[in-house]
Amino acid sequence: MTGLMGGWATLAAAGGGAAAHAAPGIPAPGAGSPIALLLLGLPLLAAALCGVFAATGNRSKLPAFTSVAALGACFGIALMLFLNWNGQPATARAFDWISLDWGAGKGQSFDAHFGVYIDGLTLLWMLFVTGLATVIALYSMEYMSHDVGLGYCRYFAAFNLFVFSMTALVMGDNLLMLFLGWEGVGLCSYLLIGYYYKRAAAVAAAKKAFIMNRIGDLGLLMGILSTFVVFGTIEYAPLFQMIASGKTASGAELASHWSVWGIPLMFAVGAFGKSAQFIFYTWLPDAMEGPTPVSALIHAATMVTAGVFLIGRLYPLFTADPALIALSVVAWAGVITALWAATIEMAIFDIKRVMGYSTISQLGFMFAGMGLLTPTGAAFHTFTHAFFKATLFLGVGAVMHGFGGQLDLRRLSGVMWMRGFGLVGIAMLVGSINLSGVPFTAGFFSKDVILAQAFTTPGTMIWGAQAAAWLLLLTAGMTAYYTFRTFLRVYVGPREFVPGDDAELLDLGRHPKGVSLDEWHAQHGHGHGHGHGHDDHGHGSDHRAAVRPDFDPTTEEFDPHPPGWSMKAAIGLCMVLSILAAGVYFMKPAVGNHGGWVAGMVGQSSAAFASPGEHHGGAAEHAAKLGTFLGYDPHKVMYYVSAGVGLIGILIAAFLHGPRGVWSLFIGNRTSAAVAPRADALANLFGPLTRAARNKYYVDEIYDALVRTPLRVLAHIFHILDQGLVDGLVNLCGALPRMLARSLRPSQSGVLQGYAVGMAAGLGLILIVVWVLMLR
Amino acid sequence: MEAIIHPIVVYAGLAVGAVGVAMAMPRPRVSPQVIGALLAAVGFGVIFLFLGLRAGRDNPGVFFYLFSLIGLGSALRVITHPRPVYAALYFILTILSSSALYLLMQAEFMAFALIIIYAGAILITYLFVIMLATQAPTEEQVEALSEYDAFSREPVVATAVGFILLGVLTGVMARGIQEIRPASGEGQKQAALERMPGKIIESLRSAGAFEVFLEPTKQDLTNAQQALVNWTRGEVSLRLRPDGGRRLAKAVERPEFAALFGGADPARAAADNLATASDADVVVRLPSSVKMTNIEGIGWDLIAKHPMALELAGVILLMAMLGAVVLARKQIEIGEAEKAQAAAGRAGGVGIGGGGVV
Amino acid sequence: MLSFLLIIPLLSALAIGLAPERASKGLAMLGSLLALAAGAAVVASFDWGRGSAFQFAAALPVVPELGVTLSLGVDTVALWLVVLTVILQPLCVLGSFSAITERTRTYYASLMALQAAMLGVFLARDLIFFYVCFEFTLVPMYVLISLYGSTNRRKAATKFFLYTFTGSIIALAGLIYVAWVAATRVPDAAGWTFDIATLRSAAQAHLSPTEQGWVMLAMMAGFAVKVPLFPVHTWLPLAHTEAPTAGSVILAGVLLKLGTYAIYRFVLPFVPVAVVEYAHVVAALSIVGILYGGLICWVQRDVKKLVAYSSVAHLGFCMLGMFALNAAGVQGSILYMINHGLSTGALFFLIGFMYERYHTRSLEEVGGLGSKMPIWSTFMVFFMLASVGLPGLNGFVSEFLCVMGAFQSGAYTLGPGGTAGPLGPWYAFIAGFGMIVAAMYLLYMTGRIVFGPLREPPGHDDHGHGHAGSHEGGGLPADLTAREVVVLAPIAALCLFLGVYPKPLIATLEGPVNDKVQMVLSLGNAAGAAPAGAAGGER
Amino acid sequence: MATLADGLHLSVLAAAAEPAAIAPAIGLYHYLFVSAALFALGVIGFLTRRNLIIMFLCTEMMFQAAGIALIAFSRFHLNHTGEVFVIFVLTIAAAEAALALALVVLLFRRKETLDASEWAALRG
Repeated sequence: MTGLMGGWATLAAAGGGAAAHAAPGIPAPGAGSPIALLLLGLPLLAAALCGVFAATGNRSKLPAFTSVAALGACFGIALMLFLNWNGQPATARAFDWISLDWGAGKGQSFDAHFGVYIDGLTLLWMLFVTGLATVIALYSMEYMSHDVGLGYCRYFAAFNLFVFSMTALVMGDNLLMLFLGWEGVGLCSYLLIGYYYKRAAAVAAAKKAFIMNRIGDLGLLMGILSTFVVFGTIEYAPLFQMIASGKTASGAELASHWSVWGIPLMFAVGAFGKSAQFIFYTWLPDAMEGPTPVSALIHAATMVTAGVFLIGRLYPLFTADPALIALSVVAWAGVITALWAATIEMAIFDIKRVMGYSTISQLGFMFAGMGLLTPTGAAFHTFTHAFFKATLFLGVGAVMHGFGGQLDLRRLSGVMWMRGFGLVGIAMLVGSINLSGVPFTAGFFSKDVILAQAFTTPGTMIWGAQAAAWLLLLTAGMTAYYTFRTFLRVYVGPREFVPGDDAELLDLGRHPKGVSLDEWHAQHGHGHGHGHGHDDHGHGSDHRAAVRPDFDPTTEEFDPHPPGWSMKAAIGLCMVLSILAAGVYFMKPAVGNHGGWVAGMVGQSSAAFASPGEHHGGAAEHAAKLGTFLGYDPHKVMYYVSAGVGLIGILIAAFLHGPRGVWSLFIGNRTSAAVAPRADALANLFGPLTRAARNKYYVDEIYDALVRTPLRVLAHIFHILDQGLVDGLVNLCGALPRMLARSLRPSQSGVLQGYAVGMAAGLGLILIVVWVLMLR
Repeated sequence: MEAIIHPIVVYAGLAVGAVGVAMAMPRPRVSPQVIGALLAAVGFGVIFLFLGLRAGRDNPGVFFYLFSLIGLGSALRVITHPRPVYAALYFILTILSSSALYLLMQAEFMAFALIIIYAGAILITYLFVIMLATQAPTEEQVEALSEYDAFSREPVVATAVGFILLGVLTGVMARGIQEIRPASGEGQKQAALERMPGKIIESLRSAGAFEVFLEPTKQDLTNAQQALVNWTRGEVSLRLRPDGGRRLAKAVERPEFAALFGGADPARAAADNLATASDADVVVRLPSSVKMTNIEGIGWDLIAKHPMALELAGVILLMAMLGAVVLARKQIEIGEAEKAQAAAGRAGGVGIGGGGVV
Repeated sequence: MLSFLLIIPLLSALAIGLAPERASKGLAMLGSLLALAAGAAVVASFDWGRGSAFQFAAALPVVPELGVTLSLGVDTVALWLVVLTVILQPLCVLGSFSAITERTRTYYASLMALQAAMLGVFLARDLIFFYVCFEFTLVPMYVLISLYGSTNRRKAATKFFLYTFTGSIIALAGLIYVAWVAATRVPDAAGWTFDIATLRSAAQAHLSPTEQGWVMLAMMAGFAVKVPLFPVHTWLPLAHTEAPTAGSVILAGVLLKLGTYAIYRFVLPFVPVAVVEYAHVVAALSIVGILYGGLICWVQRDVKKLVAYSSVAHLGFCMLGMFALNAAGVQGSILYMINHGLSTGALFFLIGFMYERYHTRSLEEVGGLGSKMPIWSTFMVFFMLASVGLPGLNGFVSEFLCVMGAFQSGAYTLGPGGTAGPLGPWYAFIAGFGMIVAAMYLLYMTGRIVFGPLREPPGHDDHGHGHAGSHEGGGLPADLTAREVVVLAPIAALCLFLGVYPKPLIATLEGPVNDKVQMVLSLGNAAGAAPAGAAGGER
Repeated sequence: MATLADGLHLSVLAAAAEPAAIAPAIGLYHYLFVSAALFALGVIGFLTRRNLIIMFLCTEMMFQAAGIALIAFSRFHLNHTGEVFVIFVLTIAAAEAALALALVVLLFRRKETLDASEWAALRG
């Protein structure tokens, strides 16, 4: 503990003499290695290869091997770039994408290249993105094996495309490139959430995710355009230099310019959309309709952290505002999101959704970290969260995979004790203690950086920082509670389960041909089985072998099938990585001398920022300037407090949900999977509140009533107007001559002589006119 | 208009004629055709009478009145006769009288062409078709007429329209022709002769002039056009044969040759002049018999001035022939029931028609 | 050189008309490929250094007394549109092989005649020639819709013809007025002329601002109907829905672009003062079109109608960019013409291919084809994304530039990245909602037709090759044939290429567009319609 | 021929010989009046008669009227153009007769009647 304290002290003691929130100048980028461009090319190539496999009707696991190889190579490249990196930003350019020129002056040309910008933030993100992508591709190799063939190719094509998009997002050297990746990850998320496209819920969730993201994207786009208009460029390097100079491109004082708070707010909207922050968050829980590896990679570890990355990338702009308006908004959005999602998690039963909301909540922590002026904390939390949340998701995925898609925590119990699931249980435990912030875990350190900074940041800089800090602390406790609630209910306790009825299972061929889904459900029935440690029939390792057309669901019982080697390897890897992630906190940072490796990486990036918690002078000044935590220096106290809060949460969880007699310390009272008397009583106590939380506080319904339904009604009105009024006017213009013609119609008798009379009379008339007018 | 005929007379005459024509139209019950015809004749007669009175010495003569009245009378009969065959026959009479009018106007070729083509060919075709399309009356209904032949359609309105048109036409024409002047002299009409060297040379040859003047070589014939420069004065310049002077001197003694030079004296003078200059041109006057006939004139006009129209007319005729063949060949697929229905409709409608074939 | 582009389609139309029925397919294919080759030859020999000049000029006086000349020429803008036309044509022919089995002669002859007319519009340097071609496009299109369309085709064809014709007559009045001004007010005018360049300078110099307003109104009346701009768009969904597949493709791909091209060619340079003054009105209508059209798409049951309405929304972006009157906007607008032609054309192809198999376009009756027609579905999703404007595909480049143009336009007070112009960031912001709406309706469409459980119309034989016999589209396999893939693949490749590397287009369009923008703004602002000194930014 | 023509007193020529005595073309007017009257009778016949064949006869009558007028003008102007046009009129009349009669036969075959008012498909 002393060592840790020392570490903290060094963190607190360091800092430059610069003004509190003036961004340190970012050096002009050097020439980067063009090898970095391979990070963009390889996944794209792999995606294209998967397309080729699909076209050639490949029915093997080749797409998976290709993907793992390509992504592994990417990770290697990222690692190599990191090892060869000199700490200075660098750029490498492939070719022009959109570049326009309409004058010679400043801001009269628009350039967006396919190019990469490498700095600490980029490398940090790339390392965990490619690393996790490789691991999860490995996991998917087995997880998706029920769908070998076209679907398999589709899955891995989208997967690779996602990595490409994420790379473009993170590594792009301009905002438009970021936008490319931004929309690209949205697309892949759409494709992968909707992977089980026959399921209406999946399709709806995919659509919702894409559209919600698009709303945020509009903010991002407006931000990009405003940036261009104000600064005359969207490339990072010149942009950062201009911001550092404190002037806009037209020479106005940046600090008093509208853009200094306006543009960050627009970007913040974009970030909220992508990272599922408050009011935009509803798509993320629904996104759990996708295959679990996708949830792990995209909707927990990487894509959703793009918002954090964006703010980190543009931190100079965010911090250029003397009033820090945008950061206050970001901080409060994060805090509210974290708290809001945590309350929902405590009530719901779907373990995958618990993980989804937990991701939202943790993203809230990251945003709060960004907003509360500790980009290091945010990035560190992103980093650790990526690993432990991936571990948790992969663990949940293994359960899902093994129990026919069962996700209800009231129908699963003691999974850890079932044959083949031990590793899963351990991994879940590791993930859970990380998430709960149990001391000495990676999650503990990263969360503490944020919490400590939250209490340190003065309210004069970030509006209501102290209140935010208290709320975050409360949320940390709730996090510990809901995490262990899930763990204690599902993984320990009496061994029981009800298998699910998921499409993933059905695709395994377990239900005989000719029996419809509904019939099969009816036969299979509920309460079908208390599974009991069956021998593995051998279909754990090869699912194709498990396809038995003669399988009769009425006579044969369901066997949970534990994960095979590749899933286990992936889970194990993730688990190890999430343990090891704690270690980076003790590595010597490249910049400064505290905060660990991540701090160094962040310090060598655009997000480099002298947090106000760092010492700027004597102790008196320090005390006067900084907030306190119940009168103590928060840096010192926070370890104990947050660890305590976490433990309280875990204790409550054990008290309410712990299985009876299993744990000697806490006498739990849960007797079976579904029955936990204390918890149920508590839930009943809160009655309507619980119900509201279980229904996600009806936010979807509110959106539906406030936005979707009115729009839909409006669209119908427009449609009717279009046909009635707009087209009606046109038709009226056509109808008037028609009416006139109709009135003249009887004159056409059809009898030949009728016309002849007219002709003769007309001739006479003309002659009369000629005679009278011309010849007289 | 007063210069030609007083308008009141014209309109009064036309009004009477109109009443007459209207009365003469075939009607179902009473059709006072005779009275109508008489009235019409009176109307037109009055107009012709006044026209003749005013014309004085320009009066076109009795044949004009005769044929005009025959033509108009038979035309009236064409439009009033309830039997198509008779109508067609009366129309032949109209054609005959109008060809007589052509003759009066010295259009001999057209007059006979009209009779041959119109009366001879076209009207006969009409008669055939009439006979083809009209059922012969059966034994019991000798006088049965088709309903559509028996009743005319809106006779009063049609007559009014027709006569208003006629009134306006006469008025306009009367006003219009005061502005135009007729061509003077025969020359205009004969102008085409200029371009007919063969005709000239033929006439000279028939007068025996070639013996004196020209070697009848091909070259001369082609040059003749140049030679005939002064045709409008009735003169033609010709080149003498080598020994022409001598021959001319001898020839002038013959009276018909002297006429060519406008008398014996000018001829002798010419002969004297030319006796020495053997290859000089002489100017001779064309013989009075050199005139284009009507048929030559039309032929020349047709070929020289309207070749394109002639070709087009040929094409039209060809097309008409083809069209007629195609149309008449077409078999109408008509169901028996439909036919019966059509017949019943007609029979039920009026009850007179001889539609009971089916 | 350019005359080949006109002669080849015309000759092949003639040849198709004369040749026996069974040869028409082949002749049409041959003709369109030859036209493509001619187009390629023009591209190859085009002098890209002088992109804003009209090249390969050729003139043939037709009525010298009236100054009517058959004069041709291309600049880069016209050239790329020509390229779009010649590329789409063979695909349209190829895509019709199985859809059109009766009266093929008339069909392919009309198709080729249509191509000649469209190329004529892009190549014309003479007003009368331009107008004749502009109007002549209606005739073959009318034939295509009224003979080969679906149930309501007569009404659709008539409406299409009358609506657009009425508009263009008004436009003609405006153009003739300009010609009259050129013939009478220009001091040393040598009688009447319809040369576009001459007319342009005459119009700029001799039309009063009030006159310019009226002339712009007249021209917009014609061209906006063709585009179609918001209140005058109602012919489009009907015509699109009823037209045969290739007809829809041509209609969306090229025919609509005649309107925008005409606006670029005539409205902007002829009446710059009025354009600067009324640009915000046009832009407002465009934005209304974007949102209104998009929302209507969202509630459509007929998938073809949905795509048709999406054209209204898309062309709204195109017009918005055009009237932003700056380099980004106008470039984006021109790129939009090309990109929309590709992606929407492909969508119409896809719907056509589906229709051949199911004989319905109702989203209620057909759906979830992802499992049954994977290739088709892949293409569908791809082109849907191109249409949504996903970065990396072509739609994004143009849409982004249009929105960026609108954003910059008039934003010169905000920073150096802004330009002179009549619009502003708010226009871009509101139009940006159109991008969300676009995602809404296109995902709605894809969600129903590609994803979800398989739904097929009753009576449809759902065993793989089940069309033989009972359906007239007989013999078509469940998924796309190789021929159909060949139709779609080039478009897909172009979409991808133009999305990733639009530089060839952007770089070549830069010259003419910058010249035009410069001219319009300087003339438009010289008359005091916009703040002085705004033109050209802070040069 | 010539003798026959010479033997008749030709008012047209007489008028030409002595211009503008009363009216320059009073002789012409006689013929034109006859032509107009014939034309009017043709029109009336066409309008009133319902038999298709008679109607065509009436049109032929109007051709006759035109022919007389043409010949009269030809004589008046002392050229052959008018006569040539009568040839064309004859041609057209013949062509028309051929086609019209073929049509009449066709129509008759279809409805077994010659009544023109039976054919009123153009009724609005």
